[in-house]
Amino acid sequence: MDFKLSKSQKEIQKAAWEFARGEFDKEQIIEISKKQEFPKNILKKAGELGFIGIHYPESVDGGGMGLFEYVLLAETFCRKDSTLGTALMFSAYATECVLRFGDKDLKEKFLPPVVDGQLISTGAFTEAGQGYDITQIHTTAAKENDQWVINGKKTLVPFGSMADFYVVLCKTDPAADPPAKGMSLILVEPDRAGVSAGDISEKLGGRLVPFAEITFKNVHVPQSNLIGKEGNGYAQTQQFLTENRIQIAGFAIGIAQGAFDRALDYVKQREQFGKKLAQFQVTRHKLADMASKIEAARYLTYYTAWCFDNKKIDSQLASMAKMTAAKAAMEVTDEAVQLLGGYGYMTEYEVEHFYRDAKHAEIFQGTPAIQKDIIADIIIGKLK
Amino acid sequence: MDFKLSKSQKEIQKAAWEFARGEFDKEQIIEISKKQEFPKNILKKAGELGFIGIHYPESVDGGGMGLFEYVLLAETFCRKDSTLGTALMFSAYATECVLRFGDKDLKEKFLPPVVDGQLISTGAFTEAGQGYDITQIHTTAAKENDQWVINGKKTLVPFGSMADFYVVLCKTDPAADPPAKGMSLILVEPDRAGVSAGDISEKLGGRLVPFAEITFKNVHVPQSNLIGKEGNGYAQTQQFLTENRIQIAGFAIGIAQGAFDRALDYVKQREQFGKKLAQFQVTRHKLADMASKIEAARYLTYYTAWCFDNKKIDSQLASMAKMTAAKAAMEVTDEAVQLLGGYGYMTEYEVEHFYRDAKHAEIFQGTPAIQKDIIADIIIGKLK
Amino acid sequence: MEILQYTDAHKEFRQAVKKFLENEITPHVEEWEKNHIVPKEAWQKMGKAGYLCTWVPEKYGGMGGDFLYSVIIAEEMARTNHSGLATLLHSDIIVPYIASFGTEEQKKKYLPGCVSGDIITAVAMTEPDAGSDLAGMTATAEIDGDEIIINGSKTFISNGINADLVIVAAKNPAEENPYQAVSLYIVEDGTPGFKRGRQLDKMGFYSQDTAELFFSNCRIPKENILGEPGMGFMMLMEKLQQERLMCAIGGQAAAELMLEWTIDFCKTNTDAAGKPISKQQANQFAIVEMATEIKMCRAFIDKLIAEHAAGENVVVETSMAKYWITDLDKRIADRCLDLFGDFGLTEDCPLARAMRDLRVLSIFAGTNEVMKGIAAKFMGL
Amino acid sequence: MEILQYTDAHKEFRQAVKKFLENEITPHVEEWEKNHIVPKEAWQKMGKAGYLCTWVPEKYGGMGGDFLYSVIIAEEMARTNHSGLATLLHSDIIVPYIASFGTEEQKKKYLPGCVSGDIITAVAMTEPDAGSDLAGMTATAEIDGDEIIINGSKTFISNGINADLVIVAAKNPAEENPYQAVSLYIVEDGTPGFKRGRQLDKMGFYSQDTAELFFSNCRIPKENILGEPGMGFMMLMEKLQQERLMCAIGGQAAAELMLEWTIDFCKTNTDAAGKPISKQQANQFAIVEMATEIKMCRAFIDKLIAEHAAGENVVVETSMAKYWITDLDKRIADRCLDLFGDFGLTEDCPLARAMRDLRVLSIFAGTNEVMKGIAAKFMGL
Repeated sequence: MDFKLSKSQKEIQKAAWEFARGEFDKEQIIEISKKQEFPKNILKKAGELGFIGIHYPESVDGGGMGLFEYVLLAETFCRKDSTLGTALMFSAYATECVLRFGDKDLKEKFLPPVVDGQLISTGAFTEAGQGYDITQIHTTAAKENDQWVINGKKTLVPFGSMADFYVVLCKTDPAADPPAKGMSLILVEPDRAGVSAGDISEKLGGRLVPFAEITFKNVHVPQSNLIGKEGNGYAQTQQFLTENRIQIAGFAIGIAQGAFDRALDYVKQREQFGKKLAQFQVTRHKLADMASKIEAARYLTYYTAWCFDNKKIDSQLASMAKMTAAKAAMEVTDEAVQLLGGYGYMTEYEVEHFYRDAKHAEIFQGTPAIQKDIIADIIIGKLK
Repeated sequence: MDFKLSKSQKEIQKAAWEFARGEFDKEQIIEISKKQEFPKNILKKAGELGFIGIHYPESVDGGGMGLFEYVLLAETFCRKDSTLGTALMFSAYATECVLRFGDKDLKEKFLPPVVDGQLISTGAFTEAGQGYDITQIHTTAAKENDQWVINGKKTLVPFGSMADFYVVLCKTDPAADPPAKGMSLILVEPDRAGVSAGDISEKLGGRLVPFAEITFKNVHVPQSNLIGKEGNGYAQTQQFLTENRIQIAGFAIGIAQGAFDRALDYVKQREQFGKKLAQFQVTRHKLADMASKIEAARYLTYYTAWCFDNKKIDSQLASMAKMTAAKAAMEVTDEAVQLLGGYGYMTEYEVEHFYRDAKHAEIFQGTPAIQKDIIADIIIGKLK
Repeated sequence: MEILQYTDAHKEFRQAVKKFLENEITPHVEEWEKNHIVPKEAWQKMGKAGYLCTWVPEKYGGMGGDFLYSVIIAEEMARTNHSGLATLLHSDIIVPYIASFGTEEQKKKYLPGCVSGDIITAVAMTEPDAGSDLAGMTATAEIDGDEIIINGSKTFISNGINADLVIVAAKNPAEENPYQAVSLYIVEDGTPGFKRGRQLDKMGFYSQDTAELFFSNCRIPKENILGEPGMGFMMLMEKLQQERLMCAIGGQAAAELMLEWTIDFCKTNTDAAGKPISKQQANQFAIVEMATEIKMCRAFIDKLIAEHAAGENVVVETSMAKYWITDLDKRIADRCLDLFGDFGLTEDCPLARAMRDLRVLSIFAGTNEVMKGIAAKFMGL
Repeated sequence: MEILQYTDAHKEFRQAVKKFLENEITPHVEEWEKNHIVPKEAWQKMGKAGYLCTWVPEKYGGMGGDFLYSVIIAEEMARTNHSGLATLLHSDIIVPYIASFGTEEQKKKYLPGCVSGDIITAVAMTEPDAGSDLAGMTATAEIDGDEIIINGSKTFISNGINADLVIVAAKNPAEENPYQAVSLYIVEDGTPGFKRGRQLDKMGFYSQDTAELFFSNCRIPKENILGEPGMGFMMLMEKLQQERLMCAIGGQAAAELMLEWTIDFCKTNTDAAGKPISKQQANQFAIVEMATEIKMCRAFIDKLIAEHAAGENVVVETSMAKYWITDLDKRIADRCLDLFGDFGLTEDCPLARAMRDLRVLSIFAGTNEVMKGIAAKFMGL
């Protein structure tokens, strides 16, 4: 094993940190988060500098690197700011489906503008009341001449009403048994007739990635909008979820690290009872615990991303990394809020939104219980 | 980063596993553990096959590899059996002081027989009532002609009465200020006049590494038994502790993995209430949690060992790895006992001694509180 | 077996409070949360209904109720899932200063208004550079003839915007011993030199008007000193006990409410196979584990309420209850949110607000670390 | 305020028990632990002192004491830090089967010996392939004229070696419904076909004689059936309640004892600078945190004891108490050991034994997972 970051990896980290330092403005982030207003201008700059789609091939304007580098970036951005970092790195949400499974035409059309930060993409997988069993969806896509006709309703769609295209999980063969074999991914543009988006409530965390409910009513799209093979939608979605969980693990590490940084700064400055907070043994032990949790989550996440890049696409590991990193983030951000005391609760001291964003990372794409179901399936395998 | 094990690393793992499968006998281990009777014959075989001193240079019969490979070995042995694994990998305890700091003569004389599994070594650092502040020791070594005359008493010395030599931390300049600058490490053979060892009570865990109290009463050793430089004893001991904590992290991962293996086997076989235990959601979630904790601790430990081998001797990381891995081991072995129910409490089902050995790993070389003190010192640094 | 002996009168009172809150308060909560303030009329409504400062003797306009009436209101208010109408703070934490330490004149002047809701109170202790450490206080109060001049700034003041009367802790600069320098002063709304700063944006407690207060040569008459000069610390220490206990009582009720919502959600929502998610073993265990800790806390806090009401010395137990229950609230909010799944990501889920709101309980009224320090001290460690 | 109302008689009784144990029991514990057995004489000594089965009515030789006497003995026994003299199991778990379900003849025959310590009892439920799942039981009891023939093997039987009387659960092979097939039988020591297997080596409980029992065409007279035929399950379910409660009571006392030792150690041991380690903030917090949970549990268990003694339905609360307190024991043992530092690595540290011994509490009397399942069921989840 060799834990040394390559020269280009170090450069990516450094460039990302400098970008975030230059572009991420605390006051502005607080302001736009309140309004759930995504900063398209910053996304464009990030796209221009190559931070979006770093794990996409150069042929579609991507960085030609892997998920490992995506994780380094996500970690760095979220460390600087959890909410904006999450939003920027989510801006190409689900475009991985086009990248990994789409045909040449789809890739050429949709990937470059996403990678350049001009378009926001999203995935519409979830339906109300379906829990995490996505075989239970009701959205259908029927073939009609050379078109797909889509009907159904998706909920909790990230960026919902502002996304420039949706990757929609549909039933294309409602009679398939098991149902998982009758599902496909279809790309839908929001300006197609019959698409409507309704914003849903504010979010607990991740407030720059607002949710919407998307309704498809006799929406016609050309057959060429099918992503990958017909009937492969379930497997493709599962693989995307695996990839996305590793990405979220990267967010979580950054969120934890950012909250840790702020707490450390604070306790080194703040005096109480005639001593610096950092001189109290209990404060010291908290910091030690926080730092240890971050390091353990970090190397598990790096390992998991490395495996993905090396063709070991392992949903067990992805769930472990996501669960472990999000848990670390929750514990570290909670302790950061506590260490800052009353200030920790105040918006302007930032750690409060790191805390909420950590919870967002922990629930989004599956609560710990869901991750454990996935992990256990693979650990236990088939019983005799 | 590259997480792939090299070919030789894989071979080491495989050879160690095969050795353990062939030589570690469950019944025998339970029997000798009760009597705290170290199996010298197995140690000899391990030495002959190159498992002892794998991180020592080939010039002294070592394996010419690093601490990373030591950790792989420790993990493998402890996975097969926590008590024997711990004991074998501890058999060269503190010989690292001779390796890292000793002169050519000392190395040539003492290292080869240890590496070959013919001698058991140990370190005598701890004194009663000194806590973890080893600057507070009372054992002295005074120069007299060309000899050191040692007086004092050490406690909780691993392998105490059966060790073939001791690395003893002494005050060689009692007037030094700070006291840390007046300490030295001296090698003492047990057959010197004035050395006496008294076994102390049975242990909670690690029962094949019995403790003793060692008394030095006007013990004369030649000046050449000084290890490293006079006055450097404190710093040398600290570096050794760092190295040893990484080793213990390796034990802990193996202990956790071994208990996990047994629990997984058990729940896949055992039926209760008409179902396999492995089919109960709560069992499944427990396994998922256990596995995740092991993986996170494992990659942090690997990273820490890799840093050590790459000249980044970082006591903060070592404490993090030791604390994290031992905690994982405690949690995993505790859950393994629980999953085995009544059998988990019975000696013959093994996991009970994994549990006690996990606690041994957690306390030995510093409880979590001690590790946190160390970590915090470095994280916080000097306050303005 | 019940540890607390609620009478029929208590029980009827609880039912009346419950009904009042459901009809008069809960329907407005969403709006107050959005507006980041509760209108003063809501306070008056509470007062008119007889639900403010129930313990105030009849001669000052109260109902002279025992401590259990305060407990009932605190518990029922917690069920409104909002923090803005901070009656607990007003009724059981701040107004008691006036009743315990005020002169007869002060009591006559202020208590009836406190009961009716015409006077909303705040207490100003914390300063930007001194959180839980009261000795670090820097606000000053100097005597100038018949007047006292207050200077300094305070922060994190709950009811800061709405307050008609503020009890301010400040130091006499002439007194060297910081513990003997602090006195408490009553400052009324509108006093020249007393200004409210901005309302602070927070993680939660949206409807609660937490603000900074500034005193700049703020002159008050000498008779506005509250209690003995120099006894500020002692008074604060004495009253902090009940503050912490009330905080634990509210926290306990909140935990019970969150679990109630969650059990209800799990029983009425089904998984893809159509089975209520409360049938999943992992969810069942989570609920049982939470219910167990809540029940244990309930036994502990009920015993503590009885002891507090009987005037027993419960410093250690109060510190323990405050820290343990407010930590429990965090754990319950977190685990319950997970049971809600994706719905927990949105503010439509009541647990989202609960999580944000309750997070401050382990910080205010003395952080939980301060609680542990106090317990350790009084346990003789 | 005390939740449990101990009378002066109870208090004197506790003092007498305490003194007796200090003088007559504790001095032998090390030897028993080493020998992995308690001599039968020790049981007789306890009986002679009047400390076995205190609740047995006077007409059968007992003192007819209320449940609090049982609680007192359970708590004081826990303080001896050993498990071999398993009086709690005998007095409050097994012998009650005879008293509740036995015929007058059985009571007359056995109870006096149970009180005097001449009859040591065991209960044999668990089988190698059926742990907490009683329906999986395979031991059989067939009627053969005036006799019953028992076949099967039992494991994890506490008092297995010392027992003079074993209550055996076995199934009537003629009955298909597993829940109606189980009856309880009294098997005396020396009955042909009843053999004890080896004593099992365990993580802890060294002085306790846990053994396998084998029944091979073991014939007992028909009158040795205990209670109604086919009611074995019901009887076990009924008595398991008190078993679990006693387990929680013992666990609570153990937690209190461990913390007592630890506080004492921390106050009397100094760090390198000569300061008691109880002055270190992290240690103080650890102690306060443990003390808090112990006090909370104490309030909960005392309330539960009162309710159990009053015959209330406390299935849910008992399951909760059993799991939470025995888990607490693990946490306390673990954290306390850390406070002892290196000394905790050796068996000279009393916490080492406590850790090994207490680990079984979350497993026996129904694993803690089974407890949560029961609570979930009776909570209607």
